[in-house]
Amino acid sequence: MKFAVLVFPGSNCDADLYHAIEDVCHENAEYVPYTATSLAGFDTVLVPGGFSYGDYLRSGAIAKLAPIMTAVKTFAAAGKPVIGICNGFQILTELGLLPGALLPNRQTHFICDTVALNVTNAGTMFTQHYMPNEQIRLPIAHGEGNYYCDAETLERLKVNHQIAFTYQNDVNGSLANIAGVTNEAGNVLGMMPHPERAVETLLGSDDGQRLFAALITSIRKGGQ
Amino acid sequence: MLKQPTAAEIQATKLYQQWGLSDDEYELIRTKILKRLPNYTETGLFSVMWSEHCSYKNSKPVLKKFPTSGQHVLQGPGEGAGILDIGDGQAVVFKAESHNHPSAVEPYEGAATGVGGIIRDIFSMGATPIALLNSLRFGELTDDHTKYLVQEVVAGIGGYGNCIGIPTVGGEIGFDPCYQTNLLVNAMCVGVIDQKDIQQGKARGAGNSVFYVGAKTGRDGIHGATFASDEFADGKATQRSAVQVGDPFMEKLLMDACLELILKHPDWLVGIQDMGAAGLVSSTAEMAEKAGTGMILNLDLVPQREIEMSAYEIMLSESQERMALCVKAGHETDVVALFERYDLDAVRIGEVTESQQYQLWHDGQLVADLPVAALTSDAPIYHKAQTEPARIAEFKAMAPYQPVINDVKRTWLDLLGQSTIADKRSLYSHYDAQVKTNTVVLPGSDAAVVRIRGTKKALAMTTDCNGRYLYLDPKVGGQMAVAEAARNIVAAGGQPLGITDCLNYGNPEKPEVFWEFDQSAQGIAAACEVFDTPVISGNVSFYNEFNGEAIYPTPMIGMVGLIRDTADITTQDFKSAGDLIYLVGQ
Amino acid sequence: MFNVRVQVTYKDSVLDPQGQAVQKAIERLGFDGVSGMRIGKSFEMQVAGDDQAAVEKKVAQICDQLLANPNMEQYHYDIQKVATNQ
Amino acid sequence: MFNVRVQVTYKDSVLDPQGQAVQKAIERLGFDGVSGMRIGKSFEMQVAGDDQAAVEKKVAQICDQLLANPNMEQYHYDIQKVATNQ
Ligand SMILES: Nc1ncnc2c1ncn2[C@@H]1O[C@H](COP(=O)(O)OP(=O)(O)O)[C@@H](O)[C@H]1O
Repeated sequence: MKFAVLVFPGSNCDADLYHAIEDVCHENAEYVPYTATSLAGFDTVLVPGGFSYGDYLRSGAIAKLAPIMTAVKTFAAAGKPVIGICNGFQILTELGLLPGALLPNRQTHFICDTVALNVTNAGTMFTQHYMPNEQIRLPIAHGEGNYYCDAETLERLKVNHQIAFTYQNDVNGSLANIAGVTNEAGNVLGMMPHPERAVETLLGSDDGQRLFAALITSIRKGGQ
Repeated sequence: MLKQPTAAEIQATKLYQQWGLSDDEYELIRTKILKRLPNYTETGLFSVMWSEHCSYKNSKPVLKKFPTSGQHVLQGPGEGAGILDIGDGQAVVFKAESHNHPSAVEPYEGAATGVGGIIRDIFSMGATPIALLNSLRFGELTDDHTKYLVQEVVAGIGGYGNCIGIPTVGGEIGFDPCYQTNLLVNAMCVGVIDQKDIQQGKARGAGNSVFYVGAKTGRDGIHGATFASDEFADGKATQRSAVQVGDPFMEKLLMDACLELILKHPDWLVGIQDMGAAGLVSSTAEMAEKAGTGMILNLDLVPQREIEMSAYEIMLSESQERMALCVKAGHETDVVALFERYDLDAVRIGEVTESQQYQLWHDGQLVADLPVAALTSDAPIYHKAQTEPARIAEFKAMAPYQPVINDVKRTWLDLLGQSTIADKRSLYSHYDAQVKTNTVVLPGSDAAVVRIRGTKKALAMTTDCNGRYLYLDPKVGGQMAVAEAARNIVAAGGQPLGITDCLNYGNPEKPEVFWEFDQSAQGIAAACEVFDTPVISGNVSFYNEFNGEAIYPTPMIGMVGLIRDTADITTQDFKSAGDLIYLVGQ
Repeated sequence: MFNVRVQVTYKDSVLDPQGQAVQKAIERLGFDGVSGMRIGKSFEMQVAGDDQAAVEKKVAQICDQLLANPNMEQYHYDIQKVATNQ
Repeated sequence: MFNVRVQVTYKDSVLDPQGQAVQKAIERLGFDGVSGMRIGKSFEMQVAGDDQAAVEKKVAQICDQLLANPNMEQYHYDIQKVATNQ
């Protein structure tokens, strides 16, 4: 199984994702530069955290224009799995693959912490190894993670079960404590917490590992 | 362009004094070194290269007291950063640097560019940066301006480190009225390297090319180095030079490109050096000096952000995110192509010569023609006068103080309520401490611990100092700073390996300040002998004064220790009820 | 050639915690009577061309595609012709 | 009551990394002829009072003390009186 790890100028969690896939999940990961135009041969696309283009202007705003993003759109439209983590989530919302937007944290500063989350929808291809409403702990590290969408969109997210993770407490001002959402089809996930930072007990938590394991299981089964 | 004063006008008007050169220094240049009048550009080059910041003219005799060798030392003081052997052909590289004065002018950018500068020192050695630490001092948290400074400095440190993707894993923050008008911002960076990849900032081999890479040059921070060596006074605000703005995104590209060049194409590269304080002149002159060569540079080729910059401005600019390279002749286009892939300027601005002469061309004219040594090793060394401050005798005459505690709980809570002692989570949680997924012990314990991926090893690291102890007794206080750092390393399960430092003091022209400097260096040196932790790098920051009031002597100690097996890592917190508690030591 | 100034602000329905923080800081400094603080971004640029309508169209496209995120932001712009032989 | 709009930008000599990044992005989007991009902050607020001169003075003080750092930034402001019975 082959995971594409996208690399934009300024990505900085790309290596962390790579290690999580290669060293912990023992699957193949490959870096794909932002200048590439094809994702042929990949089973999954991972959009990593970091500060693409310095997060200048708005986080994710400039990365959405990268050549590779056309291929990402096609890949997602074909129903194949795409995960955006932190800056990756911001990029996918800017690109329009996921609803809503990420505003600056309510505290108006960057926050690095490990926080408690609820698995709000344990039925997705990414979350099926968690129990419904299971409480897990994942690291966060972001300055613009305050999820926002209009009331109509929020209603749709709820009705369609697109809210994958919520914070147990108000962490950054996110609407409805939303920490991660999927697209309507359920094959694109965006989340602010970092599952790839929680795959080894040595580093404090391995709650993130089941997310990658779930994805691998789904792909083996040939989809959801 | 402004008309530049002639050499004779500079002599007559003593313009050089405004740039920090003394009459004696000017005369030394004129009568002994050049045996002619230095022109405008040359005078500017001398003024920065002979500043304390670049030449260590006041501190060198004292720094000599530090132990700098030992079984682990691969590179002691003298390069961008020091290097220690950690076994298996690997090494740890670290250094600390102060950015106190820029942070006073613009706290966010001052702190951010301090972080950016120390990162360049590490990757210019060929090392991959793995962690950042810092040491900060502010006035008491009671006034709004101090709160603003704290907020901005912390945001600046986080803004740079978070964006470039190097975890900020440790540090310390202290508050005392003596730092009210003179805050301290010291940053430390730790990197790892395979010993075979170690670089030096040397421009060897006549005919090899001198390259400029990274951001374009503007008028940022001109005279920043002499400005860093110039004490603050109320009236001086308007003369301050333009603030440098950091661009961590650019630095990430620069770091990745330089590391690719160093690690993948060692045959293309001869030497590499950061353009830090005193920018282009200090980096290139030092590279020539270390190699015993000369250099011809054409300043018209230097990428410039502003129009009509003079040679003086181009050479002294402290624009950030720039590096100087010495590239093997024949590989110029390879290097340009490599940097192009990162969207970075890489420009050949000159070449290495055999002459040991430093020659600058600008607008078709030879604007400087000096022996390299004149700018570097010929800088004067001063043995400053020392006097024990009167307060020390007063302290000695006092009876030992024995606190009377009536209500232990109250006293304990009062202590915990002190801003210096209180939990600092609300500040360090602004720093990404986990990016790169190697941080085993996060901020909040004694020393931070970062594992070395692919091995069982880990590194423990800490920064420590208590200026108040040094104010009371600089020698003992210096020993205590090293001892505290060593205790922190040991408490994390590490074996102390070596230290870096940022020596922050007042005006060295004052015999009392210089005495503090010398005494504390003796204390640090003695403690380093005992712990077998040589001093492998560091930095001196003088003139931390405001209207004649100096800060406490505050030599920040940054220590790194080795943990052979991650299974041996220990943390500070109590683990479970019923565990026994021991008190060890006196 | 035109001088173009764009201002991007959050939609009114979006909370602006930074604006609130600055407003509080203004109060702490002792200034009263300041309210409704909203923070936004401003952009200044030169756009080549002679035809004001064409430049306006270009600026609007740049705003829609890059400078503002319509999910949360709104923009407005000023365009001023610059004498070309200057 | 006055509507006040403040714009804070870097002084011309100061590096503007954001402006550079955005200008490059505009080029990548295929728009040509855009140059000299500089990004700044904008502040919108209401200031109570009847006396325009007094309000201007207050706004200038707020800018000097808080909104801009005179070591690296410049500012300018627009002030518009609002009909009070609105
Ligand atoms: N306090 C100190 N202790 C030990 N070494 C020092 C100290 N101050 C400076 N050095 C060493 O002197 C050399 C020059 O320092 P510096 O000019 O700060 O480096 P850079 O040129 O990278 O800015 C460095 O190798 C540094 O490690």
